[in-house]
Amino acid sequence: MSEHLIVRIVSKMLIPFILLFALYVQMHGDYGPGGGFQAGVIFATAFIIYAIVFGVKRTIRVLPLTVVTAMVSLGLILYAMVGFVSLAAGGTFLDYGALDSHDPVHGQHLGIIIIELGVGITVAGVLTAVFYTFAERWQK
Amino acid sequence: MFSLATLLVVIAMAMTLIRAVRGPTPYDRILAVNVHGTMTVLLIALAGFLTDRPDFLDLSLAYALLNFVGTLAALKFFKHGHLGEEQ
Amino acid sequence: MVSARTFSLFLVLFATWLLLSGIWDPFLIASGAVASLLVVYIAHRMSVIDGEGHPIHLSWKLLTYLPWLTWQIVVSNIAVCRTILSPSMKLDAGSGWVPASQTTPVGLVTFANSITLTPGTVALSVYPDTIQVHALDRAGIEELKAGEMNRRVRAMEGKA
Amino acid sequence: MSLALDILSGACLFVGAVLMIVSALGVIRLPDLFTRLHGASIADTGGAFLLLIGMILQADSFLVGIKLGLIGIVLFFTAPTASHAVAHAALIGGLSPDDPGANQGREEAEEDRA
Repeated sequence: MSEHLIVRIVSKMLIPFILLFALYVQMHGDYGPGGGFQAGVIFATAFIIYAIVFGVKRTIRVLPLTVVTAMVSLGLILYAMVGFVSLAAGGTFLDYGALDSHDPVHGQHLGIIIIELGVGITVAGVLTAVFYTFAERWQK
Repeated sequence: MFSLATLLVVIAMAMTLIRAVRGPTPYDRILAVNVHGTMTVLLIALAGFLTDRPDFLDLSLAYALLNFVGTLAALKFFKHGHLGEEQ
Repeated sequence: MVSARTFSLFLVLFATWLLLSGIWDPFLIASGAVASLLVVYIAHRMSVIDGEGHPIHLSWKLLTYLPWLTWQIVVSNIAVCRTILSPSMKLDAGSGWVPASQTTPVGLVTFANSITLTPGTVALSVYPDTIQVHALDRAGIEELKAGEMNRRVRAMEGKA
Repeated sequence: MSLALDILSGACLFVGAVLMIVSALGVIRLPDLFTRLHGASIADTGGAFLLLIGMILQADSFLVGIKLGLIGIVLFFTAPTASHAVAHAALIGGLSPDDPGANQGREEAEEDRA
């Protein structure tokens, strides 16, 4: 579809803003609707529209499979890490309050932000991987 | 006024579904769903005003972006039968 | 090497973040800057930052074009509504070719999208010097052939 | 002042919503795909923008107005692009833009096949 002039140019203009909107949803999870999962979906959407317009091969050059796999595990590691750090700091598993011994509220805030980031990274990675798999199945 | 406008938009959305069901070509269905999506964007925004929750505008913006991607994906799928590389 | 276009994209993205967020919290503003940088990096990898993806060269003339386009949209909205609501619905639909004198892809896209945005005419396919247009009323094609919209988009496109 | 604003925004909302109905009616009534596109573009332009203007006039904070404006900008770019993509795909797919009668036959054939 990259020979399709109008779709190509409008997608090129739109993609940075889709990415930015995804990150906005990610960071404002505690002020409005949104959070990690939704942000991950929107983030993956930017790569999906890129793949639809410019082809899957070029998308894989931008976001290689190794990076996608790393994203899937990195998110999970971030999530688990928060749990273990709070365990080490004397709380229970995922007890964010223990992250900051002086100010539990600040600890909770920090914990939620990191956990949502983990969810967002994993969801974005998984959805991109699912799309790659779907598109690749028709290559052969 | 917001409730009346919302009601009218919902009726309009129901009407576009008639075209989406009747077809007859895939392009008619995609067109109907695309219009339906545009109306959904406005419906979500109106619902936000109706319930006094401006947060809904974020959902509306997300839907406007996803509607575009969805239409293009559906078109490409109908054209090639898959979303992979063009031969 | 940071080009002016890349820097401008960063500024636009950061401004968009601030407008979306509306919360003047140092942490959120800092994360906005980081997010904009990340997006610029990904956009750079996708190579979408160029004259097509981030056209900063047609800035201010847009302001004179948009009101005119809005007026066209209002007029044609009324015309198409009248056609749809008329009980007999006598149509004179058909397609034709409209010359396009734009020289850049972005100018061509602006022209084609303006045609599509105006109810009653839809751009069917776009070639470097002509656009195939379908109109609900063939008079719409004649009007486009007269070239008022074409001229205005060409003027907005500037040099090159 | 506030009353005038209410009336103006109410009028915008009402006309916008009615235009949505007209557009849906056009999508149903018009005879073939290419003419239906024109019906659809009323919803994308008149309907959407009047509703957005009506809401902007009622917005109680600057932020809400900005977000409505952003929705308008996104629709301004994506709606004609999506319409054009559908039209172009239909043209490539073999529908004739000049002869609704031919499409009618073709559409019925496709309906039979389906």
